[in-house]
Amino acid sequence: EKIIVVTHGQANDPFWSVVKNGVEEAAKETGADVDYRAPETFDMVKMGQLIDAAVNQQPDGLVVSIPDADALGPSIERAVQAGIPVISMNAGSDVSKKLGALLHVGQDEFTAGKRAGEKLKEMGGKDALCVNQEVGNVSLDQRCAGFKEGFGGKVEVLPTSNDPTDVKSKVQAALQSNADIDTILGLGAATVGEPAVQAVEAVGRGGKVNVASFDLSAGFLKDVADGKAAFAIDQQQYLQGYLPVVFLHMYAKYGLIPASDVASGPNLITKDKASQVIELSAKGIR
Amino acid sequence: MADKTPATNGREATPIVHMDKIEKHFGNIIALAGVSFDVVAGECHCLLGDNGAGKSTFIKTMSGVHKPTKGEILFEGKPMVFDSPRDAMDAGIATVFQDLAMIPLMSVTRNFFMGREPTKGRWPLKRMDMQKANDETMRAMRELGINLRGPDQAVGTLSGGERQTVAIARAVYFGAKVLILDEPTSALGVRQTSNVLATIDRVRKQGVAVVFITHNVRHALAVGDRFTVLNRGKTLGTAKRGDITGNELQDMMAGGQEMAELEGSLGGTV
Amino acid sequence: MADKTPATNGREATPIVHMDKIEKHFGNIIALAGVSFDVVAGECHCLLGDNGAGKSTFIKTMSGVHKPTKGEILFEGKPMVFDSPRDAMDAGIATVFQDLAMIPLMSVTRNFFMGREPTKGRWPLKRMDMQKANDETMRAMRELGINLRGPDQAVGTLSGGERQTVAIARAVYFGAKVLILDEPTSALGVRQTSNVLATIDRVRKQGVAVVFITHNVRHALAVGDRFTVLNRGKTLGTAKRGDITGNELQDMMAGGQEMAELEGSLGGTV
Amino acid sequence: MADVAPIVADERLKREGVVTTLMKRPELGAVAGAIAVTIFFLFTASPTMFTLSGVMNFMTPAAQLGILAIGAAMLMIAGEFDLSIGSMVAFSGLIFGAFVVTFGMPLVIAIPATFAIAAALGVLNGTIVLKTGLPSFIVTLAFLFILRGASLVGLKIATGGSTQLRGVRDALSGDWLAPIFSGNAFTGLFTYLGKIGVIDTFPNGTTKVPGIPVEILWFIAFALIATYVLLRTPQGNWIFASGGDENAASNSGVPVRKVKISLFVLTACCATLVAIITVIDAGSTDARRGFMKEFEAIIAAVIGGCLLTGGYGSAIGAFFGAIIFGMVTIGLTYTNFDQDWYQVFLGAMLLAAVLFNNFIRKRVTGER
Amino acid sequence: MADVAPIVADERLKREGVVTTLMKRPELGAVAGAIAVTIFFLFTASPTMFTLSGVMNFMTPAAQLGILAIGAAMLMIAGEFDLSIGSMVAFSGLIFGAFVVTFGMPLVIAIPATFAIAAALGVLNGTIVLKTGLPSFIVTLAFLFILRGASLVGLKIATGGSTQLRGVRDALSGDWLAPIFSGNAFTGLFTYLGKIGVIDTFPNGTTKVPGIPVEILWFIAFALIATYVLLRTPQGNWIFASGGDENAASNSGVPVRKVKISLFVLTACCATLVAIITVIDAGSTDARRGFMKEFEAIIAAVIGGCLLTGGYGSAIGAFFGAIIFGMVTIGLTYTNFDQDWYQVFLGAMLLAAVLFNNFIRKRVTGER
Ligand SMILES: Nc1ncnc2c1ncn2[C@@H]1O[C@H](COP(=O)(O)OP(=O)(O)OP(=O)(O)O)[C@@H](O)[C@H]1O
Ligand SMILES: Nc1ncnc2c1ncn2[C@@H]1O[C@H](COP(=O)(O)OP(=O)(O)OP(=O)(O)O)[C@@H](O)[C@H]1O
Ligand SMILES: [Mg+2]
Ligand SMILES: [Mg+2]
Repeated sequence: EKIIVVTHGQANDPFWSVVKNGVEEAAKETGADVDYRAPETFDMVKMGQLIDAAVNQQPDGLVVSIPDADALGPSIERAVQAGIPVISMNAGSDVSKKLGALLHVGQDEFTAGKRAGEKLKEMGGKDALCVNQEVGNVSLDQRCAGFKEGFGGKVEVLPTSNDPTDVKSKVQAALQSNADIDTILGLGAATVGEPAVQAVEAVGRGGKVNVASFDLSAGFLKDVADGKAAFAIDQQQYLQGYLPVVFLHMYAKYGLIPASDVASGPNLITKDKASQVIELSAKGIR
Repeated sequence: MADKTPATNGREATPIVHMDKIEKHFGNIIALAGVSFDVVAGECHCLLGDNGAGKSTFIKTMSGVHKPTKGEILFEGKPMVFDSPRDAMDAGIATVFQDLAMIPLMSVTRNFFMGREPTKGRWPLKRMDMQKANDETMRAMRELGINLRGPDQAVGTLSGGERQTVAIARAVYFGAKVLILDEPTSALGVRQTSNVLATIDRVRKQGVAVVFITHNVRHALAVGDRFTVLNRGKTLGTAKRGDITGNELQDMMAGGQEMAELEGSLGGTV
Repeated sequence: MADKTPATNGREATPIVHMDKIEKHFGNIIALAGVSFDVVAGECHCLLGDNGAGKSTFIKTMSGVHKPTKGEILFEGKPMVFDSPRDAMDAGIATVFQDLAMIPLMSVTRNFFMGREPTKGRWPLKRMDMQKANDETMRAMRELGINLRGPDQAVGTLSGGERQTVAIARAVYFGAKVLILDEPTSALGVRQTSNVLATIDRVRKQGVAVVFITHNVRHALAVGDRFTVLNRGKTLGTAKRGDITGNELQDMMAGGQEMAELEGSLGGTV
Repeated sequence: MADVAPIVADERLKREGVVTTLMKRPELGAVAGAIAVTIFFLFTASPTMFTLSGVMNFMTPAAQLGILAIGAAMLMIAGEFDLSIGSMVAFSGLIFGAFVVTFGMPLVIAIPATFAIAAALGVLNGTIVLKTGLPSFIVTLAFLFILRGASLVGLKIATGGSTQLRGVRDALSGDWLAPIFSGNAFTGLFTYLGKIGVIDTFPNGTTKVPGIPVEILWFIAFALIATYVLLRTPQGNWIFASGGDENAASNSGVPVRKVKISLFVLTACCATLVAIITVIDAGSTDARRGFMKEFEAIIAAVIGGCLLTGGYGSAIGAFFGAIIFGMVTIGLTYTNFDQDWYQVFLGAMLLAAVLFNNFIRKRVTGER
Repeated sequence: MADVAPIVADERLKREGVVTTLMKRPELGAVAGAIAVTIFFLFTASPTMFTLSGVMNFMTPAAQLGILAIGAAMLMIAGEFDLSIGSMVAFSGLIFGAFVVTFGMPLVIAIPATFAIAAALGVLNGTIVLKTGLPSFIVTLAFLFILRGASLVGLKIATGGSTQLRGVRDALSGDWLAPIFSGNAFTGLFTYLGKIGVIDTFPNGTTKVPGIPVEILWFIAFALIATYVLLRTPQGNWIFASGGDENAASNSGVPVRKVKISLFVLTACCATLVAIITVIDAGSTDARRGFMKEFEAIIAAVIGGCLLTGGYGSAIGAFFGAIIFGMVTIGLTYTNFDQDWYQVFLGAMLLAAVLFNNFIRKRVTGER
């Protein structure tokens, strides 16, 4: 039995590599032949073509993320037409049913961002930076948009590259030129969260600026545990990879499928929980 | 020879090209320091001079490659500014540059007709007439004594003389009113050289004005009607055919400096 | 002239370079179809022939640029394979290529010493001796009759003759045992030409073997000890100085084909 | 001079076969690479890759890339680069999307207007390069950033804050020009073929391949026209000459400036064509569209035999270069390897394809 | 021949000022660009940008980029490209991280071992390019993919599933070689300067700037050495010659192959140096390190006056090119511009910097 997973996240993206690890674990446990595919950059056109390629191979199940329902819709509908059971994950909870997917695992980036914003607002934040390492990647943009809504205060989006040195310098520059910044939200723990903590320390504002980040990395969790950072937002994306495969396996085998969507997050990892998950994170499970 | 300069005053015909007190500077380098020169239809005007005298720079201003820093160009009596070599060509001036101006990776035919390709058919099917272009190229080359293996050999793989012949044949083919030849025979064999000299003679008789640059006094004397000598960016003067001997000319071309003594048959002109 | 070939058999000295039945093909093009040639110390051996005869290809195999398709090269009596021009240079062969082998964007001095830069100081501070390099370059150029404005002018902005002189001066400077000159005087003025011919004479007397390619019969006769004529990739034969007249040589160089008739002083040799 | 030597068979030429003659053309090397890649996938990939729908599936991205690659190749032959192609795809997509969705224009106005803006940007690129004499690499690089940034800002303005503009498909439903720029051609024929069983159908009866995606037709047509222009027209001659040696070309009377500016316009228009096709097809556009496509286009052109230094290359080469690239990127998903290894395979296959092409050419044409 | 003409002042030369002579050098154009950018930020950016800590802040990424850019510039002068630099940063980082963390090697072994592996890859790159005659663009592009993919696979193996390898700092605590490759230099001096009030301190008494980040010192040292090699040694001459005209250089006796292979090794080693510095500093490495750095390095080299066609350029130019690029990317965060416009500004400033540089040079040196 063959299951194909097509997402919009590259295999070397820290977030998506965890999803992929979940997929592999499920494959091992179910014995299914599972392939993970993703375009090399955030590229909706290419992703549609990858879904088409998957449909051509007539798999017994298809798992997709849906960051752009317009662009991917026709390809997903084609899969459904071909009689392939489809489960959506991560992005696209709102359109999943309409396009004919069986169910959705995971939750919206927007909701997660909003949740983080609310929490940081609670912690007293008024003036925030949303550090985006890949501007134009819609799912990252949505995290910032959700954050803006939940936070309520002043939010500036700081575009950076994937390079930690670059991120650190830019965050440092932003902190130096604007003394009012009291909150930083990173959209990736290893690429943005860790250097942002370093930048805050470097300008001597440790303790005065709340740093939070999406996703987990061992380094950032350690910062959380040490009190240098506020919290990490975890979607438990391992489940977003693991569950759909298991569900599809069950569906193929016995026709069993949960009746409603599964929300895998958001889940805020704060100081008390951080040290427990460091090890798992270092292995690419959280 | 400065005293011989007035010799040209007696000419009647208005020159096709008249260059007046041309100066050309490259940054801080002064290549031409005020050179006047003219050429009339049906004559071959030789431009002579030592290495680095400024001959190539001068004819490049004439053919639109360089803009003169100072001075005026009169074409058929009217002041003219050539913005590009294409303008000069459209006016009927064709040039063999010393560096030949050819594209090594392209075939002989394509180089030959570069910029003025023969076409056939009508738009949108107007296309290069490759058959005609190939034939004309082979014919023109054979006339100058070069039997090419084929018209599609890349110019970069031709021998030095073959390549020079392509450039000459092209200029002769397109030189409607003025033909400028910058050391055209430098890489040519004896047979090809005599063909080129004969060609110069022929086109001159057809009424084309020829500007001929050479270091070979014998070649200059064989076809030249007038001789202008440049030295270090200035004119030393102009002489008519018959007013000057080969040895006098040779001395002037050497810029007045002494030559190394040679035994043997080189006692006379090099 | 085939009957004159044995004339060379009488020579005693073993040749420095002996090329035996060299063939060279480029894809489907046969440039050399079996050419044998040798040169001994202290002689100037002229290589003559029509355009495209294969002269440049031949000397390029001698100087390590091309590998022969067939045939053998003996250097000082021993079979030798040059993997690169650098090997040939290390063996003492210096060449002026027809295309000069210079880098237009680099200065005269840097081109002059390219590949064999003079250094001073010790590692790690071993560095180019620019002062010496500049002085030597200017001196070598002046000896051949070119007064450069400065040693740091880019070669690309030199006049054709100036550039050629750089290449010649460089080869003479480094030509320890064999000096190969491919049409070295083609772009030179009369004064520079006589300097180059005098230089050939001088180095030959110092025991260097000189291979001299030219299209100018008078130049060949002025300095040549032996004359080999190539035609369409084959040797027409070799003659000693004195065994052949200028007109005979000229006819052979034209490849036996007729030349265009010319009026005036060109009746004799071009 | 009258007695010109007659044309005789030249003893200085060896005979050579048709194969050799053909293989000397730059484009035919790329064909060898394409064949090698095909053979590789025939052995390793799921057989569905070479079914009709599989072929359409990898030809679609190849076609989109190829349209850009052919434009890039022509510009490279003329000795210049355009690094702004990828950003131009995003920018044109935004302009086009805004015209259609925000201003509600019909295609017959929106498309020419988008092309006009793209062409103007092409002229701007070209003019800056030629007037200043700066390398086109750096000038178009600046436009890579500027246009990418402008797309982001423009999208936010057009959508009121999002980086994704949706609703193009709805806005265009029923527009008579849409079938030329989107969807599939020959759908009628394919449905018929499906009915009579010549091509596969889904269980519900629709054909697996509804038709030929229009970009493939555009791609083929463009490759043919570009090849014709390059090889058979004076303009083609000028393109090669401009790239081979700008000075020599200009000294021989080639209007180098006009040639280069036209080609900058061409690359901008190629990007716009791809933008229009993908925006209509996807029904949306976002700020990441066309990301890195400039490099992929240059890669495809180089695989197809273009020299980075200009003066050499072919449109057909770029055509096959794009197919090789498309086949490798999509084809790998038909095989059973782990996605983690994807890039290793991609790199290895690219190298293998060009090495093979090179090896074949050297074998066939003899040394050098 | 004895009576050689004497050297006389040449009447064919106009006098020219020192400024003109200086401005003719390619590197000094880049200085003009750097000055223009500085002036721009002096007026628009928060004054903290040009405090000591602000300068260190933008010089750190500039230095990391610059080390790559100088290597890339030297290779470009020799007429070749290395597109694998960025992936090489990730790959060397992985190798180094694995040596230190997984195998527990001390730096004195791990560093030479990492460099050895990088050098071997450089030799491989160079050999393939030279043996096959394929363009280096395409060969190193293949390695761009291969090394990037290999880093991912290697990281997953080394960590058991994560794309981030951490624990480098712990593994190295106390290693005597670490201060040469990480952290800050002259900390003692800076603490002293802080005490006597010459430089700013935080309320708790520590200096705002603990020292000079070592990469800046490496960067400066490397720029000086590279400049010395290029301008003052035979090897420098060979580099220019190889890029100016490979055939002519080889015909004049330059060992072109050796030169090029050495430079491929150099770029690989530059990438490794950057990898080691950043891995020790960050304490971790991940699969995305060095992403796109190859292009940034080439951009910096081109801003600094390198020609893409080879044969022209300078190390000092690349030095300032990297500073310009670093200053612009980081500097824009110090300004009040809406960060959505970031890329637009980045592009515009790059263009402005090179245009200014070009304008100045043309003004000073006269036409042409
Ligand atoms: N682009 C340039 N930049 C700087 N100097 C130049 C440039 N072009 C020519 N020169 C200089 O101007 C002088 C005249 O050069 P030109 O090529 O006109 O000489 P020429 O008379 O043709 O010499 P030759 O007989 O050797 O061809 C030379 O000394 C040369 O160095
Ligand atoms: N790389 C090459 N590829 C193909 N053909 C070549 C190549 N090099 C030379 N040839 C051909 O070989 C023949 C001999 O060329 P070569 O340059 O040796 O002639 P040459 O005797 O030096 O002529 P010239 O006096 O004109 O310089 C020419 O017909 C040329 O077209
Ligand atoms: Mg000249
Ligand atoms: Mg020759």
